Amino acid sequence: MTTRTVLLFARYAELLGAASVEVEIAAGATIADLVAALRALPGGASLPANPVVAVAHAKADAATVIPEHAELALLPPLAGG
Amino acid sequence: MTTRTVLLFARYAELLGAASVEVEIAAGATIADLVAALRALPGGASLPANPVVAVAHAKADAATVIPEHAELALLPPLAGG
Amino acid sequence: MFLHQHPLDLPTLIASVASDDRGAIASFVGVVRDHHAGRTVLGLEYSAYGPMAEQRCAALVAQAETTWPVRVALAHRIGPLAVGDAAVAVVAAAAHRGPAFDACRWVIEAVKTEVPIWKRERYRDGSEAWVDPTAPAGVHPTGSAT
Amino acid sequence: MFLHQHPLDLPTLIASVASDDRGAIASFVGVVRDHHAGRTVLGLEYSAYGPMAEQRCAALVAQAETTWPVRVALAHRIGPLAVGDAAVAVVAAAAHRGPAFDACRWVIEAVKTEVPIWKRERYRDGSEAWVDPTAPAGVHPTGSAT
Repeated sequence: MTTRTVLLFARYAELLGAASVEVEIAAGATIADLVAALRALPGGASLPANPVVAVAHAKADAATVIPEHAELALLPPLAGG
Repeated sequence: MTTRTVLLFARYAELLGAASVEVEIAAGATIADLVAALRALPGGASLPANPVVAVAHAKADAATVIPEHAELALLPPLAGG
Repeated sequence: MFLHQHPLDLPTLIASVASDDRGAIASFVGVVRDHHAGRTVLGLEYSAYGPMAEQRCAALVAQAETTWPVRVALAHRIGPLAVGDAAVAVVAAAAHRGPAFDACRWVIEAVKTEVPIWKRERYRDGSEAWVDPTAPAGVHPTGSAT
Repeated sequence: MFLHQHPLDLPTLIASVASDDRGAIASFVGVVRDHHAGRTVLGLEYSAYGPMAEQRCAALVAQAETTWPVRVALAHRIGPLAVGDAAVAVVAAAAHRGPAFDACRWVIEAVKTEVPIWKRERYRDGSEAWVDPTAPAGVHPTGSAT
């Protein structure tokens, strides 16, 4: 298991009460596994089932295996422009 | 026959050497008749066969009968914008 | 009203149509380019059939504002211009970007086909020519150097 | 580079992409409107995932400049904004108006779907809500007044 930091923004940061959180995931875990771990955190149950996750500044699919050293972030629905 | 003033612009004004010209046209004459009269003027032969004519600030068809009191103008191909 | 002897000012045009309930502002500026039809342009001069040009511009703006839920501002320079000067500016303000873009684009196309304005270009070789979009070379063949 | 705390300035953005051989300048400005989803908006605040937002904006500009023969400028405000403030500005300069309009329009659409920026609106009734384009009402249902 490794501890990974996940950056949070906007509504999701409010839901989990922080700008980032730490979660434990197994080696070779996928984005789906990461989301499951996040949803198990206090306030995490309010997260949608398939939130968008950014890996190294690019949106990643649920099946993507999480690279060891990539920055991870949870992105609420975008509302720029 | 009535004498009508026709306003000229850009290249056509250069061809006929004036900002406006006078032509004689019969009562009930059409735009086509007007154009024929213009092409008969000195330098008029260089005018295209179907130049655009504006009648009271609106483009008119060749078959349009010329109203008595409308302002007449010969418009070279437009090049605004 | 639409024809201007003096330089166009985009912020002023935008301010004339912007409002708190119109958050999408699309604009187009046509600037004098340094080349046309393969020749280096030093500058140009716009002439217009003034009364008809004003009337046609007003009609185009009115038509755009009824076709889309927009407010439109339009300005066209007349007289001599240098390379880099703004020749025409169109601004369309709407609640949403679709109508703003559509109206803006429609107006600039309509100006080119409807508004009696003409352009005489001066080239580096000293020659001049009337721009003629209907001519293959984009300029009237016999550009005279008068 | 693309994210700005301070007010956006369209003329500056235009100057950054204008040039003597690019005579068609299309631009879009998104301004904070006084209403959204049926509620009166007093103001809003943009937040962003900064590094990714900058990177995505750069990628969008590069993609537009390879898809069309254009130069593109893009700027997005972050932080608190009032009604009437410019939130985003896109400028596309090209030799001809077609590519300028197409690129400008493509970039603003892409910003909305690609750039990690979020908008929290403040309403006249004192409530606030995160804008959520995927939600039916356009805002997240449980707008809290925190």
